[in-house]
Amino acid sequence: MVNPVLFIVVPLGLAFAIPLLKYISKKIIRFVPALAFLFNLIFALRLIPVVMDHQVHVQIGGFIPPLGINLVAGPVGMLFVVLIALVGFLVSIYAFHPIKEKDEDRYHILYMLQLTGATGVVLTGDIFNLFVFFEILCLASYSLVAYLGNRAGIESAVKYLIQGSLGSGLILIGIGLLYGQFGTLNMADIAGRIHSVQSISVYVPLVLFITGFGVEAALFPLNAWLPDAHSSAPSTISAVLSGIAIEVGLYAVLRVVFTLFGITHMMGLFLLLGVLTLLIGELCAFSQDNIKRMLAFSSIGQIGLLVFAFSLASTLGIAGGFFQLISHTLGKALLFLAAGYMIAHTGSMEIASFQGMGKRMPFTSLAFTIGAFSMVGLPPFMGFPGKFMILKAALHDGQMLTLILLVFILIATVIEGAYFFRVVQVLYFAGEDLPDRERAPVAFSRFVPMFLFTGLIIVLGIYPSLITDLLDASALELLDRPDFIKSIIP
Amino acid sequence: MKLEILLAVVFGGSLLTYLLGKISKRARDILAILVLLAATAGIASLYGRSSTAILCTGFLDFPLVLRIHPFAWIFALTIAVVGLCAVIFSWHYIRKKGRTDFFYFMMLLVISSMIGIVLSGDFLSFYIFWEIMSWSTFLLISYNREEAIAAGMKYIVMSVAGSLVMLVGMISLYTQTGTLVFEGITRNLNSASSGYLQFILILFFVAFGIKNAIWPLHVWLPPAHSEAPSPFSSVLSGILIKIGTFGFILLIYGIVQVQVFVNLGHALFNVRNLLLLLGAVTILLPTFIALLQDDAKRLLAWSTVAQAGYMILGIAYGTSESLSGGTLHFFNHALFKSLLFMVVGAVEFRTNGVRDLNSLGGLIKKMPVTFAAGLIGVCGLIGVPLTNGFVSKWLIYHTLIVNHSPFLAFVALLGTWGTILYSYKLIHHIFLGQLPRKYEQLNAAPVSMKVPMIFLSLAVVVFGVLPGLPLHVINLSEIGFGMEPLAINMWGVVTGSGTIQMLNIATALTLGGIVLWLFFRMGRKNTRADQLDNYAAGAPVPADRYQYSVKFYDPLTSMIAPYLKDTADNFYSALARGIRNVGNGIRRIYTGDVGNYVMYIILFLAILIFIQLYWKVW
Amino acid sequence: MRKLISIILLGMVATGLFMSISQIPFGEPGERIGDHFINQGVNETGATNIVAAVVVSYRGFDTLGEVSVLFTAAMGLGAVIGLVRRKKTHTPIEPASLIVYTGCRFLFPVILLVGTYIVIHGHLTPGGGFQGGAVIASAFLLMYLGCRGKRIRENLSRGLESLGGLLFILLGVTGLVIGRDFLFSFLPEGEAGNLISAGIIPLIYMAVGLKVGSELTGIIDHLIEDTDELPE
Amino acid sequence: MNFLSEYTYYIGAFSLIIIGLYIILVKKNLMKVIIGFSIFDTGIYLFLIAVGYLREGTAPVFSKPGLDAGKMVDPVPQALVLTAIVIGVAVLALAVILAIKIYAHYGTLNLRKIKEQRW
Repeated sequence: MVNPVLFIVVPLGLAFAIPLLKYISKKIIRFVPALAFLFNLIFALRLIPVVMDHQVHVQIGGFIPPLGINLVAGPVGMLFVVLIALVGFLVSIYAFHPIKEKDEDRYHILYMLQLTGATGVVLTGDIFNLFVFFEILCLASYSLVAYLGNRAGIESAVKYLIQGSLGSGLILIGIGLLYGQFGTLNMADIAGRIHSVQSISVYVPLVLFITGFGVEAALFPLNAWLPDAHSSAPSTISAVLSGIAIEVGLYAVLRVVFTLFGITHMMGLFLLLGVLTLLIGELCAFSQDNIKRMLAFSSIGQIGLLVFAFSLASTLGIAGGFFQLISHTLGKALLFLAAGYMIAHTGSMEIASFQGMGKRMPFTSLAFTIGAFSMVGLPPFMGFPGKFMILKAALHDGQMLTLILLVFILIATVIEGAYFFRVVQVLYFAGEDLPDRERAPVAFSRFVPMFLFTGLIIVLGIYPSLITDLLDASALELLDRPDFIKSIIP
Repeated sequence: MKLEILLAVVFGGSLLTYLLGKISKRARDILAILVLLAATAGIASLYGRSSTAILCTGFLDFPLVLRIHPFAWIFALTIAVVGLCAVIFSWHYIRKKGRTDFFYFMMLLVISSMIGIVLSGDFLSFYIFWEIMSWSTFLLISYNREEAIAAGMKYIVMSVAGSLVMLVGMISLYTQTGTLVFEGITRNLNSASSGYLQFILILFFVAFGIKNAIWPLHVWLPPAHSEAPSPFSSVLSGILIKIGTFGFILLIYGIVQVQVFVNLGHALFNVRNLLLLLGAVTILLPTFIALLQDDAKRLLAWSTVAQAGYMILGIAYGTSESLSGGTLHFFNHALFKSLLFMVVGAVEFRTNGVRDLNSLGGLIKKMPVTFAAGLIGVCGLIGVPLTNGFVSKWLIYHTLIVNHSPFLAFVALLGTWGTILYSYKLIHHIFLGQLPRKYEQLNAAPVSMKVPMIFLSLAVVVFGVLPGLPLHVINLSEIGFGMEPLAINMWGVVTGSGTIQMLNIATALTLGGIVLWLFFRMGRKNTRADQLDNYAAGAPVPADRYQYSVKFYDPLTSMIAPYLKDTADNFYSALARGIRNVGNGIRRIYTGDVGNYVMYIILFLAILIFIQLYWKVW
Repeated sequence: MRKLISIILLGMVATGLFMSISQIPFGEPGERIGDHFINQGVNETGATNIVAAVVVSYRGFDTLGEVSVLFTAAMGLGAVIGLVRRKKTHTPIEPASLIVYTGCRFLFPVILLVGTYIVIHGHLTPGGGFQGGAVIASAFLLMYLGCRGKRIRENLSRGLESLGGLLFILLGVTGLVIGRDFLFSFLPEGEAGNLISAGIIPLIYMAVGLKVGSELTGIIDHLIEDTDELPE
Repeated sequence: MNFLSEYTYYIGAFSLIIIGLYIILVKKNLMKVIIGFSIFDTGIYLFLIAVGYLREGTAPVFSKPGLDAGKMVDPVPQALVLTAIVIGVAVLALAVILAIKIYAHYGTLNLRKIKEQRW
C-alpha cells in the first residue's frame, strides 16, 4: 500500500525539479507531468480496494489529528484522486506538442501544480490545509488562463483572479470564525463540535464557505468568471478547468456542507440553486456561437445538475451525482480537447467554421460527437447511467419540490441536446460535401488522449457497474457523518 | 436462434459493415444484405416461440432481459424484412452520394436497435435501444445536408424530449413496483391507483406519441421523412414510427392490461378517450394536409401521420378486434408505405432528386415496373379489396360501427376518402399525364430497386388475399395478452355481425374482371390518337401550351386550406425562438464588468445571511 | 446607485459577520489546540519559538503548500510575462548617484547576512524562512534600485528555487523512508534553545529561506523586466 | 463603552474588510481594486490575529527562561496568518503583473472599459 501523501508529494517534487531538469535536457520536460500522473493513477487505483474497506488516515509529521495535519483517503477522496490523475495523465499527453513556442517548462510546472493543488484539496482532512491547496489550484489556474498572453486570456485571468481571490478571502474569514469558536482546524474535530454552539455563529462561516468555494464550483450567480476563463485558456487547460477545477470546488462545497456542518434542512435551497444554475447555464449555452464558450456554459449547466443530485442528500442521489461528475469530467475534457484540436486547425472558435470537419478530421469529429452524445445522456455512452441514476434518485425522493424541479431539469436537458446536436450537424452535414482527400493527419499525441477518453466513455457507459461500488461507498462516506468523525477523532 | 446471438449478429454486423466499407464498397453492400438476411432468417425461425433470455445481469443493478413472443415476433420480422428491402434498395441509390459507409452503418444500426427494442423484456434495455435508435436516426435524417439539417434538428429535439419523459415514467414505475422487467411491473401494478396509472400512461403516451406522430406531437415527421434519403424514408415511415405503435400496444395490453385501461378514470374524460380523440384528429388533419402537398415525399409523410391515426384508433379502442385491426394495419402499412417511398425514391433517383409533383408526369412509359408497384402500393393505402389495406381498415371500421362510435367511424371513413384523393394525385402526377421533354431519355429503375419493390408489391397483394397469415400471428399475441382471439381462417375473419372472406371477394372480383375484359374485348377497338391530335373548343392546342396537371384539386384545396394550418408546428417554432430569446436575454447578466460580478458574489452572500436572519433556517 | 447597493449589501454582510463574531469572546482563554502547542511544543519539537514549531512541525504540510503557492505565483508571473531571452537594454540607463550606489553595495551583504541569520534562527527567535527569505529578497531589490542595470542570473535563481523546494520534499520524504510519517522530524530534538536543535525545523527553514528568497527575487526581477518593456 | 473596548480589534478588522470590499465593488481602476484587495486581506489577517489574542499575553516564544506558558497567546492563528500573508503576496504579485499586461494590451486600467469578454 502506498502512502496517500505521495499523491501530492510526487507531482509537487517533480514540479519543483523541472527547472533543474531543464539543464539536463529541454526535451524531457514535457514527459514529466505524464510520468507524475501515471504514477498517481497506478497507485491510486491500487489503493482503491483498500479504501473501499476502510478509510486510510495519514498523519503528517507524526502528530495525531487534531494537532497535526492529517490526510483522509476515503472513497470520495480516492475517487477524486483517480479522476484527477486520469485526466491529468491524458491531458498531459495532449501537451507533448508545445502549446506555445516559449515557456514550455512553465506551462508544465503550472499544470502539475494545478493538479497537485486539486489532489491536496480532496485528500486533506484539515480545513486550513484545504484552503492552502485550494489557493495553489486557483493561482495556477489564473496563471494558466493567462498563459497564452493574448488580450482575451489576460482579461479573463484578471477577472478570474478578482473573483477567485475574493472567494478565498471569504473562506479565510470563515476559517477564522471557526477557529475562534472551536479552537481547532481539523475538519472531523470541528464537525464533532459544530452543533454545540449557537446557530448563527456557525451559519455565517457556512455561508462564507459556500460562497467562497462556490466561486470555484461555479454556482450561480458566482460563476461569471467561468465562461471567460474557459474560453480564453489553452484548450488543455480548459479541459482541466472544466473537468477538474470546478469539480474540486464542488467537492469542497460538499465536504463543507455534508461533513463539516452536517446540514440536513437547507437542502431545498440547494436544490433550487442547482436547478437555477442548470437552467441558466443551458440557456446561455443555447445562444452561443463560440464553441468554447458554449462548452463552458454547458459546464455551468452540468454543475447545476450535480448540485441538484447531491442536494437530494440520499445515497442514490449522491452516487448518481458522482457518476454524473465522472461522466462530465471525462466528457467535457474530451470535448475541449477535440474542440481545441479543431480550433487549432481552423483558427476560429465560431461553430460555423467547423463545417466539413467530419471529412477533414474524422477521428476528432467522432470523438466530439461521442462526447456530445454522452453529455446529453444518450446510451450507450457514459452520460446515460448518470442521468438515469439522478432521475431515479429524484423520483425516489418524491417530494413535491423535487418533482417540480425535475420538469425544469428535463427542459434544460432538451435545450442541452439542441445545442450539442447543432454542433454535431455542423461537423458532419453543414455546407458542401468535401472530397475525401482533404484529410488532416491526426498527431499521435492528440490521438491517444482523445481515443482513451472516448474508450472510457463507452466502456463505462456499457459497464457502469465497474464503478458503482466505489460510488456507493463514497455516498456513504458523505452521509455517514458520525462514523467519519469517529474514525478520525476517536 | 438465440436472442443474444441475434442481437450480436445485427449489432456486430453493423459495425463490421462500416469497417468493411473502408476496404471494399461492394463487399460492404453484400455484407449488409447478408446481415439482414441472417436476421430475417433468425427471427423467422423463432416463430411461435415465447421465451426470455438475460442479456446482462447487472446494468446499474438492473438485469437486462430479452424476450420473444408472437407479438414481438411479428414486429421484429416486419422490421427485418422492410429493413432488408431498404438496404437492397440502397445498393444503387446511395452509390452517387458521399459518406456511404456511414450511411450503411447507421441504417443497420437503426434496424438493429429497432429489433432490440421489440425484443427487450424490460424497460431499461427498451430505453437503451430506443435512444440508440433515436440518435442514429438523427444522423441519417441529417444525411442529405441543407434542409435536412433543420429536419434532423426538429426530430432529435422532440425525440430527446419524448425519451426523457419516458425515462421519468419508467423510473416512476420502478419506484412504484420495484422492478423494470415487464412481467414484474404487470404483477406489481395491481395495487396502483387509477390516478397514478393515468399519469404514467400520459407520460408514456407523450414519448410514444412523438415517435408515432400523434397529432400535436407529429411536427418532426413531415420534414424528416421528406428530407431523409429515400431508402431510409421507407424505413422511417414503414417501421420506425411503428415502434411508437409497438410501445402503445406493449404499454396498454402488455403492462397495464386492457381491462384496466378501458375502465380507467372518468366516464367522459379518461386517457382512452383522449387517445381516441387524438387518433381521430390525427386521421383527419394530416390526410387533408397531405392533399395540399406538392412534394411527393412530403405527401407520403403526411399520409403516414394520418395512417398512424388508424393504428391509434385500433389500439386505443381496446377490443380484440380493434387490436387485430390496429396491429394488422401496422403490418400492412409497413409494407405499402415503404413500397411507396421506394417508388418515389426510384423516381427521385432517376430524375436526379426531383420530388416536385408538378414537374413530373407521364413516367409510366419510362418506368412501368415502378408504376405498377406504385399502383399496388396506393391501392393498399386506400384499402382497395384484394390489397392488404382493405382487411385492416375493414376490421377497424367494423369495430367502430359495431361498438357504436359513429363519430370515430365517420372520421375514419372521411380519412379514407381523403386518402383516395391524395393517392390519386400522387400516382397521376408522377406516372400519368404528360411526359415532360427533359425526361424522355429516362431509364427504368435499376434492378436493385426493382427487386424490393416487386417483392413488397407481391406481399401487399398476397396478404390482401390471404389475411389469415398475419392474423394468425396476431391472434397468438392476443392470446399472450390474455384476450379473446378472433375467429379467423386463411381467407378472412368471422365475426358475429359480419364476415369477411377474401376468397369470395377475390372470386367475385375475378369474375367481374373477366366480364369487364370480355365486354371491352367485344366492344369497339381502341384507336390510338397522337397527343397533339385533339381539339379544344375546335382549335388544336399548340404543343407548348399544353396543360400539365398542376393544381389538381384546386377548388377543394383552396376551400379547405385555411383550416389546415399546422398550428402545432408554428407553436413549437415560436417556443424554440422564445427559448433562444430568453437565453439571449439571460446571458446579458454576464456583463463583462468585473465590478458587477463581484457584486453578484456579495449579493449571494448577503442573501444567504438575510435568509438566516429572516427565516432562521438553521 | 452602485455605491448605494454596495453599502446596503455590505451592511448585510457586516451584520452577519458581527453576529457571528459576537459569539467569540475576545482575549479570553479557551479550549484550543494552541494550548497544547504552548505547553508541549518545546518538548515535542525542541523549538523555543512555538510559532515556528507550529508552522514547520505541526502544520508543516501547510508550509509546503505555502511554498508551492509562492512557486506557482513565480511561475505564473514568468508565464504571463512570456519572456525567456532577456533583451539587452538598448537605452542607456541613467546610473544612480555615487552615494546611493556605494551605499547599496555596502548594505547588500549586510542585509544578506541579516536575512540568513533570521532564517537560521527561526526555531529560536521570531523569524524563520519566510521572513528571512523576504529580507534576502529585499537585498536584491535594493540592488535593483540602487545599482541599475545589474541583474541576477535568472538560471541561478531558478536553480536555487528548485533546490530549495526539492530539499523540503526530500526532508519530508525521509520521514517516510525511515518508516514514519511524511515530514517526520527524524533528527534528535536536542536541547531547546541551542542553534542546533529542534530536529529538522532549521533544515526546513533553510530550504524555505532559499526558496522564498530566490522566488521573491525572481518576482521582483520579472516585474522590473516588464516595466522596462512598457511603452512610454 | 464596554462594548467597544471588548471588540475594538474585531471592529477594526471588520471595518478594514468591509472597506476593502467596498473599494473592490465601487472603484473602476484596476490598481485601486488591487489596493482594495490588499486592505481586505489586511483586515482578515488582523481578524485572525485578534482571534488568537489573549489579554495581556506574551509572544509564544520561550526566548528566556521563566516565561509563563499560560500567559502566551495562541500560536496557531499566527502561523495561519504567516501562511495567509504569503498567499496574499503571491496573489498580489500575480494581480500586479496582470494589471501591467492589461495596460499593455488595452492602454487603460478602467475596468468598466475592459469588457471584451462578455455574454
